[in-house]
Amino acid sequence: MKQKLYATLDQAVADIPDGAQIMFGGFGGAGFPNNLIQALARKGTRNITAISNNCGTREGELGLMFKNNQIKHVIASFPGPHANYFQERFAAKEVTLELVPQGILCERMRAAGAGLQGFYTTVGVGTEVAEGKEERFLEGQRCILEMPIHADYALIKAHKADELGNLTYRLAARNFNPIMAMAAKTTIAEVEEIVPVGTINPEHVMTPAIFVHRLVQAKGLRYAG
Amino acid sequence: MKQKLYATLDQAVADIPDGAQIMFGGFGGAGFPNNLIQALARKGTRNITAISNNCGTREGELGLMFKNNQIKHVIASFPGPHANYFQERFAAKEVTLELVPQGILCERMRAAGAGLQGFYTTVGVGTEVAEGKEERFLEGQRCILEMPIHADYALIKAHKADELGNLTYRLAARNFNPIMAMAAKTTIAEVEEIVPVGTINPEHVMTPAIFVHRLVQAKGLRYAG
Amino acid sequence: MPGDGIQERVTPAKPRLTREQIAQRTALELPDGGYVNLGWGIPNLIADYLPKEITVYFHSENGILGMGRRARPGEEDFDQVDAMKIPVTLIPGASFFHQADAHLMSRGGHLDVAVLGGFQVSEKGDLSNWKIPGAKGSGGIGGAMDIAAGAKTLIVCMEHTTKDGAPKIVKQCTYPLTALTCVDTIVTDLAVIDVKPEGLILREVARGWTAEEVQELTGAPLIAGQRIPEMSFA
Amino acid sequence: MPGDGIQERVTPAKPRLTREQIAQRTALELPDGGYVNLGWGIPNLIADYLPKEITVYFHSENGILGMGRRARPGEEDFDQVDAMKIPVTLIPGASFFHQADAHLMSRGGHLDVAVLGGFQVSEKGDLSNWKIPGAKGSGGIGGAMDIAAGAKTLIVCMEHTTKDGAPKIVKQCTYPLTALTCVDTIVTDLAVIDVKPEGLILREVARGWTAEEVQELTGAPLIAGQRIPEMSFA
Repeated sequence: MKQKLYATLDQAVADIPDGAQIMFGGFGGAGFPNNLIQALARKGTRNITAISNNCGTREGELGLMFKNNQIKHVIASFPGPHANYFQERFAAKEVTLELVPQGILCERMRAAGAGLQGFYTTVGVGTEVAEGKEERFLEGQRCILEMPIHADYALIKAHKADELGNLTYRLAARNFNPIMAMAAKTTIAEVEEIVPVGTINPEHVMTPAIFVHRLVQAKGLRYAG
Repeated sequence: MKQKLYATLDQAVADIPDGAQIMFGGFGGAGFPNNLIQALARKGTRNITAISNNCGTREGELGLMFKNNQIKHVIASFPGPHANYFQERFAAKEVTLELVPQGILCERMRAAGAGLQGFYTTVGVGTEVAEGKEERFLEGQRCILEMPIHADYALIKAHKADELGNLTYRLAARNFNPIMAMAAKTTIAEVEEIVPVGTINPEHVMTPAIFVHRLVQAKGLRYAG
Repeated sequence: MPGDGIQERVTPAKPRLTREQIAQRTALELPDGGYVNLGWGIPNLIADYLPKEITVYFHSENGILGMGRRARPGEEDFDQVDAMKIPVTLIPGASFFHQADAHLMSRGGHLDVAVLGGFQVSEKGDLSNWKIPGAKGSGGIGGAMDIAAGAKTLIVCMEHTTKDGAPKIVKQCTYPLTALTCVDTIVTDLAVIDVKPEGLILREVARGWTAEEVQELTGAPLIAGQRIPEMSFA
Repeated sequence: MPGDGIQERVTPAKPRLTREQIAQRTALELPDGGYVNLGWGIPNLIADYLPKEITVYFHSENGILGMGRRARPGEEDFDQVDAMKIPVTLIPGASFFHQADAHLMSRGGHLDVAVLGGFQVSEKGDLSNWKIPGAKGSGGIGGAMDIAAGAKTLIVCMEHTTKDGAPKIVKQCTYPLTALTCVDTIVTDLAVIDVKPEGLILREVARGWTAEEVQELTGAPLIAGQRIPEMSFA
């Protein structure tokens, strides 16, 4: 049986090729796969399309990827005022950006995970977000068509995992991680603790193992902003 | 502050009018709001549009509603071979039926809860389910447009609740209940146990209180089929 | 009479409400037992002014319902932050969930009230609050568009005019839009205004200000009754 | 030679595989560590024939991953039932979730293998498995359409012919459809057949049957190599 547990962070990201489309979990300093991001920096994968709520905090979180010029396109909701490496690359036109409302970012990723081919929403109607998108009336409301966002890889952060890949998250560190785990072809989770199979209550599993393809244990490395 | 806790089952359903569109949780004998269904039978609400995976097991579960001729239209995935009261009414054309694939039933309810106005899916393409529905190609695949299913009320069953309405479910009794709770204007939950506020771990809440409008404690009453 | 006693011309020196007072006034709009999201800026000050006798369940779009006060030094847990990255406490009965569910609550009409900051509000209730034209950088949307589209009641808190004195309540928004016809009530440093199908209803004015003075600083017509009450704080 | 030794005409009396043998043969198609959904009918017998050395995580569309064997008398918990309403056990590492997530797993391509029963399969891999034309009652779809649309690999287990001897593998389905071009492999009481872009590939035949005999009972052309192996059970 294929093992999901990887010995090192570098092994867990070793096959991520140039040009990959990658989701990165985390919000507000919580639930970021910082250790995997550092491994991806060491690996040096380039021309990444990144899907992430924000674009890092200085060198922290996704910031390192922009500092190293590894990302060519971002789909994000709120790049952020402290994402200075992103903002420099963006101003220099070295990175392109698609801005997406935060909830619609979640739904577009979930649609990919759920095998849906698009959905209609009132969010963004009449705004820049609607530009170039199909618009129509449904249920008496002006709506735009939003398409799924797929990914080759999702890099996520969880609190505990069993060796099968069942995950739990701490507090608000859950955020985007369970959604991204559903949406990517290959989900790689860094977790603080690996626990024996059978010790996570089946009712309390937050990401079932079916969505997790690689696991690696890693502690610490938080950027408080 | 408005109290969610009702003293009796009958009070909890007392205002459900004739013609209401109502979701009923439960699957395979688990997680059915049987006590609320009996209260609704006593109340005698008629011309109900029911949204439910199945149509009861003889007199059990939703069966009582069909026996009493309280339902005029059903949106269901699998009415079931033991739903004899439904099948009789259906054969006599006293009840109409919209058959929906089970996962699409979930997604259409979720879309209502999530404020989405419709979605595209490959499920049902080329089948009876696609009849009368818009079809188009998206992401290189033949898709049909599916619309949200809203409801005036959801009758659901949970295991524990605090008085604010945070819910947990036992094992596979979760099934449709959390989705229906999101999709209805008024969600009424029968629960086996009411626990003090603060005793459910915030990480283990399965339906957050925002989705629950009425609570009533009720034990027992299971139809094993 | 409150609000109509002073008739002299508006001058820049005439005192307006502070940001904290705008927050304090807005706090009174929140219903007991309501589920409420507070956006960045002035709205984020509101929780401090909640009347003691009511309980409000604060929603954070990163996946918390039932936020309490901010964490004190030493009690911070950086896995328990609000949408502004600030460590918060919980009240009893709180819950955590993923972001798809968090925004489902916003967009799906489950929040009783959302309070957002604003750059411009139009007389139809259109809101611009995410990007200033010509500003440097990428800008960012965050959860505002989902919240504006979905909340049962949307309140916008903002100063009545820009620093240059230009009205922020306008006939048509000229800044990039957040959502169309979404605003229900505007609370500013000069007035409380309800957006209704018939137009902008001036509900209250700040102490020392008249309806006419407020109208002069407003870019769209206000509908004012005979006597406009003074903005109340309790 | 296995599978080509018998040349006489097919007669009704000639032994075919039992339903249990179809299940036993299909069990060999399941990958170690795979996530698998088993439908009603013959597929539901497969779990009993899983080779000892492999672990499969069985998915139930009512919200379980990691189902074990059925509960024995006395250990039933009626809150822990499978999609057929039958109380089941769990294996270590199981999890529960709501039905939207359960079907997301099916439809979103997360299941490695799904095994469904079938009334008809066309040469293009279209499946009919939910309604017999003219049958009494409402019929019911259940999870089959989501599963058929989404599984990475879809296996159909069924008898090769109807009770009247009519082929169930056909050029075009005449029964109400479940999904188009969804079937990858068909396991019957006579053969294992792969559905490929070039046509139906006869991979194995039941002991005592020839490719020609199987073809006679099949409503669409089979592509058969020189020597077709006998259906294996280990």
